[in-house]
Amino acid sequence: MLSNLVAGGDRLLVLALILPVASLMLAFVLGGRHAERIALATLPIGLAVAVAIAAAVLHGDAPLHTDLGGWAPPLGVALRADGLSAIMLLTTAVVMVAVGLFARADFQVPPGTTESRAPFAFWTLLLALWAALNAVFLGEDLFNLYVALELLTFAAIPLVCLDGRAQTLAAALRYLVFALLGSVLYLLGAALLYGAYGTLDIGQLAARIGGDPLEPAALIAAALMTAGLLAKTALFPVHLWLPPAHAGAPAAASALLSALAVKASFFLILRIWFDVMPELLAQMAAQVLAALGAAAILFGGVLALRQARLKMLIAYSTIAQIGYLFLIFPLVASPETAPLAELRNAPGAWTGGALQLVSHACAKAAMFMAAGLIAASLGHDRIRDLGGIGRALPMTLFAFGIAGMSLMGLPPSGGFMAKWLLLLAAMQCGQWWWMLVILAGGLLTGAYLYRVLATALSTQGPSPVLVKPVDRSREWVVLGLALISVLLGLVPLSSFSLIQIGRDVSGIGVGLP
Amino acid sequence: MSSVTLFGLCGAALVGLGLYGLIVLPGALRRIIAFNLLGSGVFLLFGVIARRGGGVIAGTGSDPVPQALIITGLVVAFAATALAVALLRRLLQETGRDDWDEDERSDR
Amino acid sequence: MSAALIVDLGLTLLILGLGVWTVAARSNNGAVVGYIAYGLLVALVWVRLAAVDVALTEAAIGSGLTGLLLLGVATRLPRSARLTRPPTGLGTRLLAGFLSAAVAGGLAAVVLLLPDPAPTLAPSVAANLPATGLGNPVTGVLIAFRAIDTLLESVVLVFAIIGVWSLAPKDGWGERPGWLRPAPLGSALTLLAQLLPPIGILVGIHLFWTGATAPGGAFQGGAVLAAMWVLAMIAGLARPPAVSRRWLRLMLVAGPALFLTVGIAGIWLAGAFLAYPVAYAKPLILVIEAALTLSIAAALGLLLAGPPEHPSAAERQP
Amino acid sequence: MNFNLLFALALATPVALLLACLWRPARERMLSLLVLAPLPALAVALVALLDADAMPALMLDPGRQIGLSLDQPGAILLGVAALLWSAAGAYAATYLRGKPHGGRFAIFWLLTLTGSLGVFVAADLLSFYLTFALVSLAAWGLVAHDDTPGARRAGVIYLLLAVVGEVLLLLAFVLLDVASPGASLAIDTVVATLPESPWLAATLALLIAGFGLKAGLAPLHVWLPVAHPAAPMPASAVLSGVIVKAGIIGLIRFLPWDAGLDWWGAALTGIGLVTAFYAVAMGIVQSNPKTVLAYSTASQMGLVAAILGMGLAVGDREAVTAGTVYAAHHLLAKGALFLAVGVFAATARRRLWPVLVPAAILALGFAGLPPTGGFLAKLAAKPVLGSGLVGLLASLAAAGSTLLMIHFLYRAAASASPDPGARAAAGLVWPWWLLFLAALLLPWTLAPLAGLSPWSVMTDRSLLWSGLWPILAGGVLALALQRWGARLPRVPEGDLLALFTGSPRWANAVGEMLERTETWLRQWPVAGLSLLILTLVLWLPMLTRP
Repeated sequence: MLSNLVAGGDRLLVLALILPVASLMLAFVLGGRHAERIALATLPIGLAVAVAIAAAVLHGDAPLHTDLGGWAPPLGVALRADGLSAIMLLTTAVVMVAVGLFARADFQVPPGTTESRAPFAFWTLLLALWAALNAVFLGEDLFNLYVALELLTFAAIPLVCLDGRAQTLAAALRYLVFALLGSVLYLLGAALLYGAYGTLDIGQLAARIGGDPLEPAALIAAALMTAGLLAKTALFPVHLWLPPAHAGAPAAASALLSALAVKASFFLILRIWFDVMPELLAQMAAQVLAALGAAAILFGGVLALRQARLKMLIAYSTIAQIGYLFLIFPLVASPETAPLAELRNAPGAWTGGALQLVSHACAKAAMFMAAGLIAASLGHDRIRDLGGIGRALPMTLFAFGIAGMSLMGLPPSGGFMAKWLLLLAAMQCGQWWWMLVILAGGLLTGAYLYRVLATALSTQGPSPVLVKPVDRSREWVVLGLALISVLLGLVPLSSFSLIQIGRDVSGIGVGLP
Repeated sequence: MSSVTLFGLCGAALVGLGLYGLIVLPGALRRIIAFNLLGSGVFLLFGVIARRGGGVIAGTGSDPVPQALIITGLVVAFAATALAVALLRRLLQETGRDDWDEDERSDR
Repeated sequence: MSAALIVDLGLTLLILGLGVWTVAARSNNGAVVGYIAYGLLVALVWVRLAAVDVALTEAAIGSGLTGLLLLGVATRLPRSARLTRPPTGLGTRLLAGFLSAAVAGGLAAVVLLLPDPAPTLAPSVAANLPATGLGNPVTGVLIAFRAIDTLLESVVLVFAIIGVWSLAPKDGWGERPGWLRPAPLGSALTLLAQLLPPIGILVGIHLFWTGATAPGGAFQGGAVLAAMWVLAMIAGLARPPAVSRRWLRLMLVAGPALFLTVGIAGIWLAGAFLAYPVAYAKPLILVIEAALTLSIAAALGLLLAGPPEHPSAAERQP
Repeated sequence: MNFNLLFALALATPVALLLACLWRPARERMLSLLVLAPLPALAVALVALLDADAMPALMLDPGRQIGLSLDQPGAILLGVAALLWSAAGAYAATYLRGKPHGGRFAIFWLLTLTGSLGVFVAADLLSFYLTFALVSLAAWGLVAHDDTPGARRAGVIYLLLAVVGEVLLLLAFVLLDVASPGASLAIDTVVATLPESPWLAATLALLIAGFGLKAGLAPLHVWLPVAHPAAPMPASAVLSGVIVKAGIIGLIRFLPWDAGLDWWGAALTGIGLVTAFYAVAMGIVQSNPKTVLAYSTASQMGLVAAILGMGLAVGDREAVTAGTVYAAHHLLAKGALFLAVGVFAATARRRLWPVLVPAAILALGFAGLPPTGGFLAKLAAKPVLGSGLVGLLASLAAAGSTLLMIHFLYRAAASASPDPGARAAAGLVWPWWLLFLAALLLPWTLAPLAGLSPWSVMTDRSLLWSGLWPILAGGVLALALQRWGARLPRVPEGDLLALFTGSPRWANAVGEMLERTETWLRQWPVAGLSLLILTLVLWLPMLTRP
């Protein structure tokens, strides 16, 4: 059974790419109530495909690879799924399923109409976002990835302003133009790489670059692409678009955007730095990225602490959590990590970074959805006035709390394991200053969570008046996702070998000046 | 200096010009135009790269792969512009404003 | 210095001048008109760079349709907006100028330092083109070698349509798109409506001229068709269809759907997704091209037509 | 029954009760079940202490040695802790009956209980960190339970310091793991290689600070006198009795006992003795009996730290046993006294004597009154502390304890119910009596472990005298305090915290500054410029690479 999966791995990749596209077109044509039905029917199939890909990668202990149209790169375009891609595909599928189930109550065609705007847009865009994310995680060709990035932008922007308020329109427009600026910089870099090496295939580029000094075009290309992708990832200080966009969108959309959309561009930064030009990792530029990440952790944390609204708080928390991802750049590369790689068979920073990606995705989606439930039942999300919500919505608040626990890095959550591994790696590289940042970030996270939870658990004052009863099944969805983010920390570390497949991280940077 | 290099430098200058306009110009429309300038500078640079690698097939003097990519890119850029303009027109309709800079604090 | 170089130098200077004008122009309309002219000149540069397919696309989409879009919004902008807005500070402008110049300088240096001989895929394309039965290598790349990009790009247009439609104001859903109402005589739009047909004809002549060896591209063809449709709508000869129409949606996805279907069939018929069986490659490609042209024309036209609006919304338009 | 299964049940029982709390009817009745939750742990400890060869161990990840195990100090503390938890749970069921939010209290109680029992049995870094974090953070729910402004403030201060402690320990654990060459995370293994660690000084400093904070060593003791008075009575009992012991077991587990780190031992002893005296000085100017008890806890933990420090200095594992016995006695006696405070408050003044006398016996037990369990604890520590300066200081500290505890008895008697007919409910009285007896007698059963024979101890006059004179001295001091105590300055609860009253304003100013920065950064031109600068900053280092 598993061997069959490995043998048919290339078709699985194609399936992962075209399934959401085909569903999207079908939903677009049929419209109305069919859009929701088609999207919901796609969820389990997409999840199964993602699971199958992960199983095939794990069982075959090698990346899956396929040349589209039978044309091998550099002329053709290839798809590839290594361990990290498989994990991202799986995370995407899990979050999609949860958000899809959660959103049913919010995006139903009202009775008496055949089709209405918000449900039609939401369900088609959900599939669109899925297609875009899968294209990003599977792409092996830099231009193909550009198209995938644009797919992502086009799917994400309308989600931001789904409710049509002027504020969200402004947020969406700002997001769009800034994201487009990022895409153009990325495209410019890709063009220059083609000019220097005559191929856009990541594997071939890496082979042609080899150990040689980089072409001048490649250097500026790396800088341009990284900067462009940073703009789309909303790393401090180019995060201007994120708080209003993520906080203004409907809860289900915020969950998708915060948990998944920003991770796609980060994933491409990883691809460029680790797969195309690993030489970069041994340079000052890696320290620059980590320094920005550190600034994001501290700055985002303080700003989250000072927000008046729950969804804004969560949005700033995303800015802080993105910062952690950038700490891995100087920590994976340094030669001192080599002994670690031999010992543990898993460079800590790399595994920690991947764990952070996944656990933040689950936790943040759960938090946004929990905030959505709270806002829907209270009619507002002012943190000051959340008093007593712990009694009214105990399960929602519990889910919010344990998701927050994972963000804060309390054991035994996935966030704790991620931070533990990053701390170990920082110490092993002799770069202890990142440890202080990680810990300070944890303190700030704890502080802003305390603000929410202490208010919500308060017994003073009258019980909150619920304008709308909360749907128990939606609470279960949120709780399930939050539990996943916590349980990730209980998975024995040895089973994270999937993250390593297809990528020889341990060798990167060793022996470089 | 050849014409190709000249156009390459022109592309580089257009990128700079587009970046400048995108950053300093007030108002969404002007920024969208500047974005298009920036994009066309990028495409021009890519076209120069294509031209430098051309001249192999009779009848075409340019590497067809970048050409195809540029065509794809042009269509994507148009779609992006259309979405941006649609957002801008809706924003105008709702608020009468043509930018997204002001009123930051009201969301907080 | 050869005569060609002098012409190119002049072209470059003109383009840069127009570029500066679109950034520096005081009025929005001026900037848009400057941009349209700029786009036409860039199309000339593409011809000079031996990229005729790109030139066609640039003229039709980059300059024509984008220009229409921009004009459509420029005429609706309040004139007073510029006065109430504080201008960007001098320090910011200086810094932005310096940094943009630094990036441009870096790029210029890179252009001069590109490797020689330049790496290229042209020979590889030439060697594999016969397998597709096509004469135009650019089409070969678009439809065969990098078919996935083209497929995804036609899907991008569907995404964009969903995005634009999702902006429908209250009560607008299911109605006709509201932007392309017949324009009053003498406005900038009607002026353009009179200007554009000659360009469309020029494009047609070019297609006729190269048609024997090159089938032309779906994008160029679709763009020209879309432009004609838009002109017809502006002139009041056609009304945009309501977005709830099933046939309209089918038309929008016909191209990508057919492309996808043939691609999936390729898994069994030719051994790989998006591969064509050699014997039927050319007819299959032509069918796909035809469907894509139709879908692209519909999508581009509808992107210009904007989100659906309740008919009564016309009075509220600023 | 399989012993390992019982061992697993020790932690699984409170977790199962916690899960049951998800069901509303179970949650509402959970208070009356709290008494049962620690019983399997008590059984495990008893079996392990009776049969020293049967120490259980459960490995979840054998490769990295992640799991639970028990040793003698762990078993002693686990047993007495389970006893206190059980008695306090029974007390809580009566104390909180009819008051709102009992379900929430039960949830936090069970969470804290799980972590508190877990720290005594965790065998590896990660399990220890998990359980330690659980006991530290969940106890916030007990401290802040009353939800009055005072309780909320106490909760914030408690949580802030607890999280700071977590951070210090996390750093220490990372240093431990990095310095250890193998994959094993077992505490024994990583601590064994600690003396060769290049970061020995940093690790020890972090460990002592982190665990010292939890144990209440000065100057990080400030949370104790704030948190204890705020919490409900049974919660104060477990806070002061068990939760501070998480710090002690941490020191016992993580300090390298065989290395003979004389300087570090001296430092720990010094900190301990300073705490012992400083807490007495701060305690005698307090008026709330619970605050006085909290300062007494800090003082007593100072003595435990002094004992451990002496052992650390010379590489003597006897100190661990002595410290464990001392801590075990304190755990029971302090828990009992906190329960007694609740009984006092519910008892009319004229009926006070039956409670006050046993309370006085326990209170003076901290000073080593023969023949209480406290006397034995002091005797066990005597060889470790020696007869030199440290031994003398420890005896003087016992005099200080006497003074503090007599002050406590006065304050407690003054807190008796003004209602002349008031009588404490049976559900409050019997747990207190149970703990009283346990604190009095149980240490004697531990005497053989500390190498003492009860009979010979009780017949040695010089030993009896050495236990009695600090009490007499303390009594004289107490008379002096009665006479002149009113002249002493009042010190607010949490003494040193008063230095930080201005810090919220500072934090706010920093926050406002960052908010303004954010508004500026999010302007479009600024963000655009940032992106360009970022591009150049990424590009230029690449160019200048040699």
